[in-house]
Amino acid sequence: MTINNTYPITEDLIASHGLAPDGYQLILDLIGREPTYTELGIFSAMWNEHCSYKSSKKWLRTLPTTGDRVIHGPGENAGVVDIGDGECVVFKMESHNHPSYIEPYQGAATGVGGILRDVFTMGARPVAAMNALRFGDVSHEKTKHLVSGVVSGVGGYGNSFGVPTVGGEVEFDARYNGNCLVNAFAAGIAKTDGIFLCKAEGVGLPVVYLGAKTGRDGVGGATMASAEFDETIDEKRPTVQVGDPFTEKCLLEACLELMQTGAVIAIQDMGAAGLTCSAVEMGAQGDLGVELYLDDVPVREERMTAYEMMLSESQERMLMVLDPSKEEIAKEIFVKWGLDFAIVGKTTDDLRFRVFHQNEEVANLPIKELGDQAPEYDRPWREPGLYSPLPADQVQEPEDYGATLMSILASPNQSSRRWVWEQYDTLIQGNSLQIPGGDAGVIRVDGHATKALAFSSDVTPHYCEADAYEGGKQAVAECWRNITATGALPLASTDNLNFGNPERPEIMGQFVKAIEGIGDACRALDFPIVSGNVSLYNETFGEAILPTPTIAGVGQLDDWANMAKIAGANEGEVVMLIGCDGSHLGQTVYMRDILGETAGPPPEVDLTAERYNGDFVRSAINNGQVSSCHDISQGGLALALAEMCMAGGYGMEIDLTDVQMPLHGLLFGEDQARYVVTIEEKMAQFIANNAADAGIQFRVLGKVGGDKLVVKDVLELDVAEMKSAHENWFPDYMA
Amino acid sequence: MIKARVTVTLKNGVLDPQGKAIEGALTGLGFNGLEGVRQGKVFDLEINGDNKTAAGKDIEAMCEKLLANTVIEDYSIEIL
Amino acid sequence: MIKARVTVTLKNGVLDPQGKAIEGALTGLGFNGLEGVRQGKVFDLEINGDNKTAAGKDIEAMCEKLLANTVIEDYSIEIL
Amino acid sequence: MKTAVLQLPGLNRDRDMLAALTLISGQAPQTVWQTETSIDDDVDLIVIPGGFSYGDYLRSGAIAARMPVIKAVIEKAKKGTRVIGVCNGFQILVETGILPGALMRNASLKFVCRQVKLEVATTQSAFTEGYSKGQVIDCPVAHHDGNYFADPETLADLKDQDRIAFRYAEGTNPNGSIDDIAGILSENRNVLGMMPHPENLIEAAHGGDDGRRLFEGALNLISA
Ligand SMILES: Nc1ncnc2c1ncn2[C@@H]1O[C@H](COP(=O)(O)OP(=O)(O)O)[C@@H](O)[C@H]1O
Ligand SMILES: [Mg+2]
Repeated sequence: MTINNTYPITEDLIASHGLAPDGYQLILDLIGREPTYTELGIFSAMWNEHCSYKSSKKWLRTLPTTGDRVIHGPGENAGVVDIGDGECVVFKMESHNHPSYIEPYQGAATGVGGILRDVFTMGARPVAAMNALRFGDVSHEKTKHLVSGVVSGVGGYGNSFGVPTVGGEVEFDARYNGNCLVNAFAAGIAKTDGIFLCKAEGVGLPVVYLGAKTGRDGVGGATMASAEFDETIDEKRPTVQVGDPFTEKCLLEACLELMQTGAVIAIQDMGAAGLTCSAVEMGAQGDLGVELYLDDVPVREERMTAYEMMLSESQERMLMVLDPSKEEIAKEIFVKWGLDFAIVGKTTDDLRFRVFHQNEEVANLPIKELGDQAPEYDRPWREPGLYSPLPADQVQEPEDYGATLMSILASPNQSSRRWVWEQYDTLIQGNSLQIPGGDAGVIRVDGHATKALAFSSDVTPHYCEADAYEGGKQAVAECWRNITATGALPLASTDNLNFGNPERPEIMGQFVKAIEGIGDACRALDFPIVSGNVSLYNETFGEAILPTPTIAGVGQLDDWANMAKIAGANEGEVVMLIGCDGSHLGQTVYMRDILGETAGPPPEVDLTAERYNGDFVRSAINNGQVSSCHDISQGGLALALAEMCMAGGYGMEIDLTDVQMPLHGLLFGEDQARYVVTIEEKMAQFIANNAADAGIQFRVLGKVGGDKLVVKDVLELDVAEMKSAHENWFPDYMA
Repeated sequence: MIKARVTVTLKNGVLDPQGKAIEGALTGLGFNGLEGVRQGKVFDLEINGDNKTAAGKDIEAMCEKLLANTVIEDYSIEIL
Repeated sequence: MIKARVTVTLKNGVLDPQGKAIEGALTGLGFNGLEGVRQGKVFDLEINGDNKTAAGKDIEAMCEKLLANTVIEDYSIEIL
Repeated sequence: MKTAVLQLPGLNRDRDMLAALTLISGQAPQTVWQTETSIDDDVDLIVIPGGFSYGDYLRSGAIAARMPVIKAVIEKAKKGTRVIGVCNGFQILVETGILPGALMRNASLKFVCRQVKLEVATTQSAFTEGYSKGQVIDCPVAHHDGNYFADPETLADLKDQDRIAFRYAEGTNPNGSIDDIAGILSENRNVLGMMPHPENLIEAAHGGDDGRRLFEGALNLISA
């Protein structure tokens, strides 16, 4: 692919750049002439779905993005949230779905690399990572290959870079057969007065290229991310990018060192559509023009054209506007870390984006329009149909509750993910207080005696499929709940909205309703969205993935000495349910995996109860009154109790004999806003009184003890047997 | 018994961080004049039987299915 | 410009976990008759100049000093 | 005692190690960058931390082992200065030859991060004297290439000379190491190389402090 700048612009070429006729007309209107080949590439990169959010912008604007703690919301590389003492947490989540399907190891690795770069570009040192993964059915021929490649890619990059992976999700469903999801999250900590933005300031200042050299990797990658898969997939292969975590680690250290010197005026990582996107964003946000001289760009391949350089997605690169008086200092730091450092352009006052290559001006475009005049669509959407209510007594009961619970906890989706997270370094940096396997990952804040941060990532796609609005709410609520279950106060969240083709009204309808649900839940729970990512066109041969709006959140613990874990109960303690008795079986694991049906609506999230119950549990944890805590999510009360027993290595004696409700609803219902806590006996009455006074629903379930999980007259399972079934599914499957 | 060697190398243009680091290290050790280092893999296979044509076909299938990641790698087969 | 290929293989008797795993995987894929798989590395070098003898000596030194871990590995050099 | 922690590009558990040594010794160690050619005379303990020096490209620790600063470390080690190499540090020391054998890819071929149990195989070294022989301690591992290999003669030497410092306790060998070896000593017993990460288990927040005695021993903080 070495096409020069005079290559004729044909209709096919325009279409192959993902530009619809109306989009192309807008270009003609803007510049008053036919674009050059390079310019066409630049427009396609800036205006594709991935970079311009043209289908989603209208709806994203409705999300709550502000709050007392929010310093920077969406629009920057990552969201920035105050954690006190002059420090802030910087975080974001991003998808690398299509690249991971094509080349699972490198796709996942570069996904992790990209999100880490987003975080440290802002001046933050990454302290935690998560990965939310979705794969096809376990029996599908590609699934194992994808799982193994993606997991080793996530680990390969994150472990070498040196950030602990503290959480994530892994789920299997046939709807991801042709389109896996890899959503990577990273968080870093920065000084509140040491945050760097991408907005350039000052005319005539040097634009500096930092990091690795440019190759032809991923040319057209962002365009690919916005296209449906079809048989031409093989032809799209050469765009694979290879990650180099070693260079990224050096880039991190060099950037943080450089930022200390006061040399950096603006900085932007080169992610999707590399040089183009980063240069345009810096100029457009700062109301400045930018000139680039491509002959000065460090390249690692011969005869690269302007088009290729502008669209390359080579990894581990940054663009920066530099204080010219500090040029030598800056250069020294980069040389010390073995990285390329080159002045490749300057800022101007003409609001043009001008690119020069081999004595030729290959592009001259209006920078503001390029940055934010992408066509915006109000795509037609159709409200999805809803299921009518399904009371538990209309759902078939299991014959053997014990066997049913056993089969759930050893199932592909509910079994332990240890096989995955033991391939990730969960301990590096020495601050991990809770590693994966509990409700949320928790890390200490370096240099602070008592402060810690909690992280969780959640969504239940089957709920979203059945009712996108409730599903959107539920994703937020579950994330908030998982953070709360450690005793942390949820601060803010980030989203990664994975959907099918937005040009189909029913898909667009899912998108619209999910955002509405997310927005309502974030408002009710004071959990603003401060950054995010949209991944559309996740379809193969016209079949869309399940709607998957992943929500990841961050919470703060002021004193981790009072933190709850899923394990930690002592013999004789009281087991208590906070929240209502279970009865909702629609769209549950029981319904889907045991009965093999997808009936009924998903559980409704009562946001008021969610908030009250959560605040109650959190304050009990913070007051040191709770010895262990676990939220109830998929699999219901039965699975939550089993998970607590397996994590702690003890049994429980539960008695539900006086509850006059269908037993399968009680045990497997996935009603929301619920937790299980264990409490010292002498404290139990006090907590019960408090709950009653506060109008919180609760139930004393039984006691901790023995080596079996016993539900009186219903089931009796040996904890060691449960644990081995739970732990073995994944390694056995992958063997 | 048939012995064969499969050599798997990165496609042109695919970034090779390992090769780059090795090149840097060799230069650091005082070896001048290096213009490039690319790292690849070899697999030495021993296969029962003596039908070289059949073995060659099998090995090609092994490369396509497992030994090479044909998205980013090329392979070559040598029956010894 | 001189092009050379260095091949580094594990010494006999040194356990090769990767080779063993690949053998297992290939057998799992239905390839029968495999008697052994050993994995090694190749390095493709490009060196300025045209003195092949000098280059050969240099490359040998590179192998001894860096490219091979002679505790567990053997190497061979091929000037192309 | 004065301590120094090496900093090579790609090492990433240096911060963990600096924090651990600072906590245990009460003073921050000196840091030594890759380009230094000598190490101060008064340094009594040098630590090479874990990570992925130079990306661990080629072989783990291979490129780092050829850096000038490592020559300086080896010189000091030969003169009796204590040296600890943890994880990548162990791989680097093995690549220099001061510790024998090689560290190969884990038998599972996968990176592994988990808590394992270590059996203290000898107390005849500053690093292990704070434990009792045969004592089983907790310690996390986090590595991709920790599968220790040595030829039969080398292995026999290690055993005869009581130079095996730690073994993975029964059933917890995470990588296929020969003879369950997790850590070994140099001939003069002042160099320790080990795959597990004692620096990640030294305080309540880590969920235990079994790793602490190792550093206390190395720092002469154990009163007889
Ligand atoms: N890909 C992954 N990486 C790291 N941790 C994971 C991953 N997948 C799952 N986990 C961890 O496994 C545990 C169980 O996951 P999940 O069932 O999704 O939790 P929950 O229902 O509480 O949200 C959590 O601690 C989660 O962080
Ligand atoms: Mg949970």
